[in-house]
Amino acid sequence: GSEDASTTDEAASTDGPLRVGVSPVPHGEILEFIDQELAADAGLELEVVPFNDYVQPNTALQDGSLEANYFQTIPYLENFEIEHGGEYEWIEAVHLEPLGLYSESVESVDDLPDGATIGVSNDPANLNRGLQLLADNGLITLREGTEGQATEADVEDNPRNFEFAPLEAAQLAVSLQDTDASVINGNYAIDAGLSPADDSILLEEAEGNPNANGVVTTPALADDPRIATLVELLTSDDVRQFIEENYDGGVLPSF
Amino acid sequence: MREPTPWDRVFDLVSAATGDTIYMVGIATILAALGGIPLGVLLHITSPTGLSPRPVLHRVLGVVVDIGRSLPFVVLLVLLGSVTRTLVGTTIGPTAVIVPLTVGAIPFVGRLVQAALREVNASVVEAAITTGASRTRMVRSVLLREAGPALVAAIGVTAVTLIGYSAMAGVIGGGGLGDVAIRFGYQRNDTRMLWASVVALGALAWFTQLLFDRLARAIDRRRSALKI
Amino acid sequence: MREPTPWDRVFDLVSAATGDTIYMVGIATILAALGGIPLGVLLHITSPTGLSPRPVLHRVLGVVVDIGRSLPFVVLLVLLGSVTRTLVGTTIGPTAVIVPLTVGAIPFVGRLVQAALREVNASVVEAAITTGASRTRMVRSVLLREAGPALVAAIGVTAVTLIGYSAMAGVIGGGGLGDVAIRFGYQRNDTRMLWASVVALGALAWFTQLLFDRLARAIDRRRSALKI
Amino acid sequence: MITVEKLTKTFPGKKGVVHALDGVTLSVPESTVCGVVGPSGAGKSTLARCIALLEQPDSGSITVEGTDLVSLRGRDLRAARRRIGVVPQGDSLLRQRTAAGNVALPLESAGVSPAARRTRVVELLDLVGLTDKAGSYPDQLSGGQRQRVAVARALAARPSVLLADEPTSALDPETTGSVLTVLDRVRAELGVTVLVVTHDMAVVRRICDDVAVLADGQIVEHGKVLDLLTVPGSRITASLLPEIDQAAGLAGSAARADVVAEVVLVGFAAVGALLPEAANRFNVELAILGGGLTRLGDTPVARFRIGLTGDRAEAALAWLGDHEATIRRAPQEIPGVAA
Amino acid sequence: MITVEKLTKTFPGKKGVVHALDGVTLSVPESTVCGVVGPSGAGKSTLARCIALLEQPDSGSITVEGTDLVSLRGRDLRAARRRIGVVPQGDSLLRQRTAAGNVALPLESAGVSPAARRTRVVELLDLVGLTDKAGSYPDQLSGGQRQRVAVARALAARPSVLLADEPTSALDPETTGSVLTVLDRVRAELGVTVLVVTHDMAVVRRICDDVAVLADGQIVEHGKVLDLLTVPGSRITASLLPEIDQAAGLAGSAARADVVAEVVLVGFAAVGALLPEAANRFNVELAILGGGLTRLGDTPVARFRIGLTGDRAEAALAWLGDHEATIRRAPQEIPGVAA
Ligand SMILES: Nc1ncnc2c1ncn2[C@@H]1O[C@H](COP(=O)(O)OP(=O)(O)OP(=O)(O)O)[C@@H](O)[C@H]1O
Ligand SMILES: Nc1ncnc2c1ncn2[C@@H]1O[C@H](COP(=O)(O)OP(=O)(O)OP(=O)(O)O)[C@@H](O)[C@H]1O
Ligand SMILES: [Mg+2]
Ligand SMILES: [Mg+2]
Repeated sequence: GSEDASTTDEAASTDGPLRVGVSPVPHGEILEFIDQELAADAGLELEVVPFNDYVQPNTALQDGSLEANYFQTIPYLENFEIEHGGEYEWIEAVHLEPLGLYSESVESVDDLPDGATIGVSNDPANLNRGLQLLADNGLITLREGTEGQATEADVEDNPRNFEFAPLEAAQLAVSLQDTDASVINGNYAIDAGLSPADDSILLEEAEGNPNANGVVTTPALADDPRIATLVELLTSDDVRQFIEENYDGGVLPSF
Repeated sequence: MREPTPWDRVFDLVSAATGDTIYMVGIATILAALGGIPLGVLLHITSPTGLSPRPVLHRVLGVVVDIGRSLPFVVLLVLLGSVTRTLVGTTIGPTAVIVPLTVGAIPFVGRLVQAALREVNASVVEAAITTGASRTRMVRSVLLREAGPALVAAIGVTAVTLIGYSAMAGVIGGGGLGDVAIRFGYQRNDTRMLWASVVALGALAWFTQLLFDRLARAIDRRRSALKI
Repeated sequence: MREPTPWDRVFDLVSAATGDTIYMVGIATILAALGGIPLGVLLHITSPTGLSPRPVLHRVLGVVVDIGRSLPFVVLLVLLGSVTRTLVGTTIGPTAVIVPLTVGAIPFVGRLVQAALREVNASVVEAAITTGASRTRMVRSVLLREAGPALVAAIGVTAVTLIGYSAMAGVIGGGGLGDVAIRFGYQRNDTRMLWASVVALGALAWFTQLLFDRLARAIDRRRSALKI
Repeated sequence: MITVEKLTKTFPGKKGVVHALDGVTLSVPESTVCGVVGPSGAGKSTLARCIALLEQPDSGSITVEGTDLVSLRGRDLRAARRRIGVVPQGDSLLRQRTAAGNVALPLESAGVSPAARRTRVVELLDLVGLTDKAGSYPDQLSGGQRQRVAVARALAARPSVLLADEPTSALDPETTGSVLTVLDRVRAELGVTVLVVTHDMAVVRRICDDVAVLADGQIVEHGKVLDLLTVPGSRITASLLPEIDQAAGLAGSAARADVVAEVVLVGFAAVGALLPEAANRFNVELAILGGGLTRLGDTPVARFRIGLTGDRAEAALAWLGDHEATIRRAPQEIPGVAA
Repeated sequence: MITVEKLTKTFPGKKGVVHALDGVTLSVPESTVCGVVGPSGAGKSTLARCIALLEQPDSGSITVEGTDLVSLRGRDLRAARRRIGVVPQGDSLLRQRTAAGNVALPLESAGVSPAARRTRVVELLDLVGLTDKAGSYPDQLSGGQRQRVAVARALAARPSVLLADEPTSALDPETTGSVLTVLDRVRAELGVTVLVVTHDMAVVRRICDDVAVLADGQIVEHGKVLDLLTVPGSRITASLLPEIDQAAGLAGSAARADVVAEVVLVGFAAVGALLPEAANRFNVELAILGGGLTRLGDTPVARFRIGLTGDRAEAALAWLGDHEATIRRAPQEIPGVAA
């Protein structure tokens, strides 16, 4: 390490276990699978640190408490760099949790009443994605220049006067009956007993979707062999099989 | 780096959120007091040192209360989902927040009330008992009255704790200052929003505490020791 | 629907998480007591009814304390980021959680301690003052000793509140029972995990409360009123 | 009527158990005032607290007006409590209620209407001389004022039995007098049975019909106050009668006297004129060396130490003995000591 | 030496301010015991609390051993407090400390070593007769035991000034006697200046050199106890001397007497033999209608109400007046009332 104490990656170790910050679901579960089934054979010592938060895994990476994280999308990372600063290195996309619009009261978007309440995630990444999904389907338009960081305040054109209820991502599925429709992450939809393929009334395109979740590290560690090993394992067939078996379409491999 | 949020927008958001917080915390505090004081009384009088010990009831109550106090907000939220829906018709929004907030605060108030009642002077309680007062009267006219200032302090502690706790309202779209601080100040790293909401939170908490301090002192008929 | 988590895995996870919670809450409670009791003493003695009123100091302390109590956990986390790193070398994991947990609990303990000290009998305090006791002795040998049982109760309330509050540990990868309940029970809708962790949380809270109740009663030299 | 039988009460202590009450049997007939006296720590308060059901006795029975108190529960117990007024030893006022509020408490317990309550409270505060302190809180009252509030409170619901534990300990003689008058009146007018724990012999002299002496948890003497006066060696007599001071100087006068004796005189005639008459009749010099005159209830009682000098000193003393005086011959003081 | 000058203290009350002390000037010389008496609510405790610096007076000065207390702050104030022992009225023991722990508190404040502390505590508890209660907590003690602990605590650090507010109010006469002996001894042996608030005239008689009578916040009488006896119309005399009971029956004897008078006799000779001698010398019938003999400090003092019957009754009375007796003629009782 450098003598300069202000160097942000000073504490990041170049040996020892690879500490990876993750969101618990599904990222954490995928890494746990790797840790238990694959890591030893690949000579990788892994430490999975689950975060119930979307800021800390980045700041912890920046301050050297982690060597990598796996919870975010490229748009989120870009936006995070603008808002919080810091230097990050996107390594590889792993999976997509296709967002879908679900409803208990209507069968299709067209049936949504005027002034319907639509539940959206309250974290910046998923909120932006959810609004984008609605915009892509022509339900609303978003203000110019808000790409990647749109909030409900950035809705420009809202012909059907939808009301947006920002809720915690996991809460969206739980409180589906209290909204007319909600934009829900694939994994949470599945855990709530919804099938993204059958039950959604709108679903994100998997192909060409920029919102794949991937591995991020700092520039200093970009060439760390352990990270290369991790990425190799994450994009292995074993993981693909694990994802397909466990997430029923709520999580799609992006490799 | 992004443009800072204009001050007038900061002001609008924070003042709306302050209103939400006051609404949620205010009602939750009142309800928590209404529920927590009887609960605390029950905990106290059934305890081994209470007016009419009921070991089994006391233990059962204790277990329920302690589980209630130890549950994370979102877990409470999930467990109370259907209750909340029955009571307020929805599980989202500021009004829905009040339910788990209150349910979480009731056992908390209960324990504080129990602790306050435990401090009531035994001689005074005994003197009242000799008047042949019924249990209800003992509780209302003696225990609660003698512990009055301590009870007000306990409710004050609860109110301020709920102000901090109400940040969890964001989970179900309840808004409020804590949610603004988290979503804008923290997640978006919007320093203006962060500090504005922190200042508003602090001011609200400080004012609440001041109010309850004053109230406790106003109803206290005891003299305080001299100053040295 | 997915297969339910096998019981042995539930057990492993929950028992590991219980260990984490005990670790985090245990240390945070001790540190909060160590910091909160002096703070509460200061709040009490500088108050208008205290031993040596210092209105300005009291007000400044009050503001700091109340802001501290009203801040959402993650905001505290951010504000304390560099402190945490300096103290424990990392900002993540159970040890790092202890810092914001403690800092959040200190003002809470402070207010509870202040409330407990306010209940110490004025005549007794005055009698001690006439012995020419120094302020330090007044605090240590008189105020804290006379309020002993109430202080133990206050620390007990804090410990149980921290058990619930430590669910926030998940934000920085601290783990623990609350985090398990949220991640598995809430986010994954895993009923077994939910209930297992809720039971563990409740048991821990109940046991903690019992411990502090017993301790408070054990050190209390006053008699309690008769039963009716 | 209060009947206490074989009452024992022990407290756990560091050095073995403390026998606060050790087989106490006592009965206080209807409308009488029984004083309980005895040294500090004798068990007086414990006895009063047991009868007030503030202490669970280890064994023994307590009957008040024919009801066995120990077995009562719930509503019956509370009803029994309402018939027993209690003035506890030490501070016992609700500190968050005014003097008036404290006095009102038993009335509230008894379900008296607010209007009747107010009237009664005013009446009681007047009785104990605290009309102008009705709105004061205990912490704004002096020690004696607080004690009078406690007395008023105990009397509020017109109990038929009153247990008063040192009800005048914080009062000056004058205020004590007026409080005793109040107690005496409730006994006389309402037939209240009173058990009063006190260390003040003036209280016993003024209002007690009976007196019981407790020592180490046991009753060592018990009976009608006037009867006890003539019991030889009675401890209570010694303290009920005027003190005889062993003043060093007076011992000199005693040494000069031919005969020194203590005389106890009971009743109007005896107290009035017996001594000077004896002096005149036998032409002896009679010096009063100590003692004095007091009153037990309405009966004047005197105890004097007298020194008789003269040829017929012995005859004078014998004459006194024949005329309603109880004589106890004192051992003559040793002159050497009497410098 | 305690000097209090023009001390006033008011408390806010519902019905205007309460003048608890209204220009009190008092001084207690070195090594004397000054009693403060007066009716309940007179301001006695307020005075003691002001001198103990437990109450901030509205105006006036308080000087103890030459130091103006009111102006003291911080370390000096605490040092001054350590020289002043205080027995507050009512309960004041730390309830979470044993009797021994309570007595040790002033020693801790004074920085006495643990070993010396233990010795002194044992000594003090022995002095107040509570050796076997050393390890008991206040709630395990009787009222009188608690009071004795408070006395022991006040004496622990060998103060040079002692303020005792009703130190024997919960004690029986015997225990009172032993506590007074303790106070008397510290005065005699250590030269402690004592201010004792009391309602018990026996305390004044036993140990007070001076006495001050407070009423409504003002000192209405003040002086040496023995001097006050001969001041005409002195209130304190009335209560210090044996009571003269207006027993209805004795009024009958009074009616039969030619002359009825109160005589106060001070000193050995007078008390000893003056009355019988007068009866003999003037051949009058002398009936003692009331009063008695007591002791102020070491001096015997008597007050009798006498009835003289005989031709030379007036002459006898005059003779008494000439021979060290203070005579106050009593208005003859109206016979009609004296049935
Ligand atoms: N709760 C208790 N625990 C232990 N000992 C106790 C308790 N209460 C009383 N005692 C002891 O029992 C004895 C009798 O106490 P009690 O209060 O009846 O005395 P008392 O006659 O009222 O004395 P006093 O005149 O001093 O009030 C005392 O020695 C006292 O120390
Ligand atoms: N804190 C207070 N607030 C209001 N009035 C008070 C306060 N303290 C004392 N008083 C009043 O001041 C007067 C004097 O009280 P103090 O306690 O000095 O009387 P005391 O002579 O000691 O009487 P006692 O013999 O009954 O103890 C009383 O009328 C009392 O009601
Ligand atoms: Mg007693
Ligand atoms: Mg007083």
